Amino acid sequence: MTSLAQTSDELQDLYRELILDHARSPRHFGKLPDATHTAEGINPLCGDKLKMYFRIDGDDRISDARFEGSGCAISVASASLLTDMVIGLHTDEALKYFSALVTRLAGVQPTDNDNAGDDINLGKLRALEGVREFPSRVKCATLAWHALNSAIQRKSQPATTE
Amino acid sequence: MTSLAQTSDELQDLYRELILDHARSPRHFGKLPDATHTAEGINPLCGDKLKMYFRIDGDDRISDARFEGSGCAISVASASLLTDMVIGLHTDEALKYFSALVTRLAGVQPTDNDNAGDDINLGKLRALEGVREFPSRVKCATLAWHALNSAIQRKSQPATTE
Amino acid sequence: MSHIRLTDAEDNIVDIANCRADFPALTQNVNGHPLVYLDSAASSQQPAIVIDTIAEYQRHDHANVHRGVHTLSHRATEAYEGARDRIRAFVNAASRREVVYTSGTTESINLVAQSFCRPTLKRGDKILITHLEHHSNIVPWQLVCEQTGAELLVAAIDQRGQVELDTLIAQLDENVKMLAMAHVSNALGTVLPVPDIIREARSRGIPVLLDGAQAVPHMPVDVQSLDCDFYAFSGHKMFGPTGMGILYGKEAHLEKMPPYQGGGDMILEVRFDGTTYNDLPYKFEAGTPNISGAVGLGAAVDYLQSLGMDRIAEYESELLAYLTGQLQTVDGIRLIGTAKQKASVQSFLLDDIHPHDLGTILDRQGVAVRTGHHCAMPVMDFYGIAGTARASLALYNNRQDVDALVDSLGRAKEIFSR
Amino acid sequence: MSHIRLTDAEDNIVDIANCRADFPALTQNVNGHPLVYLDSAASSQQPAIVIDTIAEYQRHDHANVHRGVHTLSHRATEAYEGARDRIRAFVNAASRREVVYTSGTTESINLVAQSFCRPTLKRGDKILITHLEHHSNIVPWQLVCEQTGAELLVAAIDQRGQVELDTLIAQLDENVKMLAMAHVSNALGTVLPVPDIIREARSRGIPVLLDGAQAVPHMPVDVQSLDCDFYAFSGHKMFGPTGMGILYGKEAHLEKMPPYQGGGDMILEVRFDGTTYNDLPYKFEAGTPNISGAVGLGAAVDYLQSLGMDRIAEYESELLAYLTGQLQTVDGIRLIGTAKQKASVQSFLLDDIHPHDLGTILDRQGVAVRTGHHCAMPVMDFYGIAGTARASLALYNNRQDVDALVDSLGRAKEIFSR
Ligand SMILES: Cc1ncc(COP(=O)(O)O)c(C=O)c1O
Ligand SMILES: Cc1ncc(COP(=O)(O)O)c(C=O)c1O
Repeated sequence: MTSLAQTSDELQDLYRELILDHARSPRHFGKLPDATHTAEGINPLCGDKLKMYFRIDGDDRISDARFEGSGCAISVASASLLTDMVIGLHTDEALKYFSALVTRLAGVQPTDNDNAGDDINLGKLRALEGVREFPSRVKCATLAWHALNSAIQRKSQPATTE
Repeated sequence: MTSLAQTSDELQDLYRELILDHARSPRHFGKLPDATHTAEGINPLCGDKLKMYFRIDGDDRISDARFEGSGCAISVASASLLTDMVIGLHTDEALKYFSALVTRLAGVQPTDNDNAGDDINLGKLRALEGVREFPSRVKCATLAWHALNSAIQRKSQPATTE
Repeated sequence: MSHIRLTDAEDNIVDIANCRADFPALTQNVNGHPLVYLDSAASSQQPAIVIDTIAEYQRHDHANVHRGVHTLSHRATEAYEGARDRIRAFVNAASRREVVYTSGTTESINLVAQSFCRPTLKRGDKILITHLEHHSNIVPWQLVCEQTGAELLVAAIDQRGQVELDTLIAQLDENVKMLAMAHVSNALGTVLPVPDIIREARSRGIPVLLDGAQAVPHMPVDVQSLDCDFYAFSGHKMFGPTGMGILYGKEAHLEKMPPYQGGGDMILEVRFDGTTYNDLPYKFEAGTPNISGAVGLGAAVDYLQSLGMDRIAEYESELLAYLTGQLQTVDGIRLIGTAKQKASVQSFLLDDIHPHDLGTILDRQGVAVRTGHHCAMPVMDFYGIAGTARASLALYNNRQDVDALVDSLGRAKEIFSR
Repeated sequence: MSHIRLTDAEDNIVDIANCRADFPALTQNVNGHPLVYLDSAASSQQPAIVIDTIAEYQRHDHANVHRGVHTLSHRATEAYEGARDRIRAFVNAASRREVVYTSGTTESINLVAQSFCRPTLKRGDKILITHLEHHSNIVPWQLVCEQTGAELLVAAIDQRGQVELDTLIAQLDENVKMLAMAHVSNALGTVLPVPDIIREARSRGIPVLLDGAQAVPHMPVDVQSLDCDFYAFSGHKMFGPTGMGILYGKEAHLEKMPPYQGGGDMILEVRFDGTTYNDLPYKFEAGTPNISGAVGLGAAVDYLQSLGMDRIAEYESELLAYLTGQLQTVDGIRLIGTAKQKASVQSFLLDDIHPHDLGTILDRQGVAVRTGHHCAMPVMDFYGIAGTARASLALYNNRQDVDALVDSLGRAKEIFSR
């Protein structure tokens, strides 16, 4: 049985200030007219719907990113953090963040000892770690990232977290 | 808990000699070329399928009856008994046997005191009373009678006991 | 069942509220708090009598139905068909032939779309639904329209979430081959004025299907006095099992309709050169049915009858008024769905907190509400919102549940105002 | 579960036979005699672990799945989707996207007939089935043939109840758009040589559906090594709940097929001017699913895995040999279905006693067999009989059951020889 205090801690850990800040004032919000790659992320669970835009240059470097749509605080904050982080990255690096985040949030323990390294690599994304206590919200935290993955793989179907 | 002896009694009561006799040597078995009324009886439970033929004269009297088909001992014996009994009867009288039999076999107690009267009226049909201990066989015992009813009411669908 | 039957009206509330103890799921703690279950519109909890009846059936009486001569098969058939008789009485169908077991409201509606409408529907024909329907009363009609070239018409709703009666009636022309609408809206709680609408449809010869998924658990339903052509509902929303539903249909319609699925039990005779279908209702029940589901739904119906649907409706209506009143005291709340006639459901938004976040925060305090579009996306589009939080009531809820909800909304405001 | 796992082969029989104690229904007396349940081909009994898992689910974890953020909804979703993962592993599907929940084998086959075949089937096309199919693998094809003008072809069987392989292969021409056949016949027990047939069909580009209702409970099934396109089976024949079935389908097929039913859960987005369907497998799962059914089937699969399907098959094959041998000692017996490869089922006739009468007499002695056409009327027509008595085995049966059956046949002869 969780005490009331614990309950509060977990919620505060989920809705960290960085998350609330990105949810309220999402960065890079809007269309990207000269996007080369786009993808939609739909979470049927709560009706989150994000459209992600990327401009990926010839050398597979992400030179710009934007997003549109609506969603819960977690999915919007995650999308906003994503755009902040991937601009300037090679697509391979971006995809590494994607796998690291999914691995980390789904609660899967890496089998080797790269644990600490993963943590460091996640950087600001660690603000999303609060969702680990909220399994039904993991999908929100990873939605934009699944869409990024789809966009890079150029899948035509909207990405869903199902 | 029923003893072995009881079990045997019940089965012997179901398969009375009169029933086995009619099942082995059904009376009025065959087509009735000048039938005025016919009906099919189908029991999906065991695949019993009876075709009943009646010649009903202008005064609503059943002047002849035959049946064809295949079925279990109970349904064939019941059909055979039926033909034996209804030849010569007014259709109203035949239908009275139908209701009396259904009432009796389904175990419904008449609300008034006509009980004994019903018994007498059933005559040879009392040989079917053994099915009362076998609820799943009541349908077999009444199949031909349902078909009789359909034939008299001139329903076009095959009668089923469902 | 642990509730005690009392007779005078004052004690009604006490009596119904006592039912809570009949529901094992409601006695647990969730996230360290006593569970406050306000999600019955999505799926209701089961009283112990339903859970136990199913388990006992499986322990003693299970076999396949209809075609068996042995004792267990006979017992199973009696239990299965006995449940049908009780369900028939519960909604007052004229005959057991009109009570078709399905896997749920969704299948019931698909069955009507495919077997009643599809064979005759053609370009120029119309199907009329309303703007507040559940997806299960939209998509089957979209599919059959696509298949036949018919057109899907939608009757408008107003800001309170009520169907615009005059507009709807004006849409009822001779090309409308089916009017399909909710009896009670799951997203908004609106009770539709179905008797009035059915009268209008009837006078124009238009058949009416009612989606009763949200009505049957909360009020007396009499399909004969409603005079609808079809009535669809689900076991799992009326304290019975999942995978179990009912299609009521007028016998004259069902007689004429081709079967929906082919298989065992729905036939009298199978020959490779042609097959004779079984009588009603079996013509529509292909394959081994959900026997334990029917047995469980029968037990749920008995349970509801023992309380009385009138008394349940009265109790819930008082509780809904309390819920709505208490929600209105919360600063920053916006109620979605404020029809004059309502049942069991209140959707709302709080400040600019996304419903999904709200749901998580409430859940941490043991309060279970549903958040999102509630399978009614067109309703959300109508209000220009992505979703709502929805508190839905059933006979086992009480004022403490409402109070817990309101308290936990306060906590949500706290967290989001940092 | 009360059985004890032993390791060496000799003890296999002891181990499996011990399972009987896991099945509460089998411990009862019927008509004053210990129940001898030989009707598992119609529907099997459930081990306590299945009954209890369902009851526990309802007591603690039930809510609607997929769209809920609260704890119970999350638990229910995990239980429901977790079961899918275990079922996937059980039949070795390549992906969970290929495992569609249905209400049973019958619905699984109807789904394929309507969603895979109907959209493209036209006059001149053919559907090929065999003469030994269950009605559920005949009528859905008759319906779709009627709807599209295609023709239903039937592959012949021989007197032993085996499909005539050469004839069947000769029927596989380019107009055949689907070959649908049983993996194991429910009326005759024949195990069809499906790997050989599938190879022939595959080389001609003809898709194959296997009706696995009678195979899955009795032998290891690996859909990838079978290389079939679709595989259909039912929960209630494999010690799980009624109202629950599976359609396995190759992802490439399922992707292309339109949805079967419309409703909640099978959509991503609903707009009145068009609807986007959900991903696999959800596209085919409209409406609230049979959640407790899936949870129960998951428990049944775990139970079977704990015993091992290989060992079950071995045990049953020995027992079937004993059954057939013992029946042959009965004077006046006629065995129906004497294929070289058989599983779990033996149909028979005794003297000129109608099977239905036989069934009643056996039942009075506690022996439950099924009598009649077993939903395979064409098989009965083939043998020129109205029906058979059928003893069917499952993992919980043993030699004493067979002995009791043979004894009670003696009693039947007595009664009918008066
Ligand atoms: C071979 C076979 N196919 C199909 C079915 C139909 O299965 P269900 O009735 O569970 O849909 C059965 C069982 O009745 C069967 O034995
Ligand atoms: C109004 C309404 N119609 C239809 C449905 C669909 O019912 P089911 O999912 O049980 O088929 C629901 C519930 O989800 C509902 O609330």
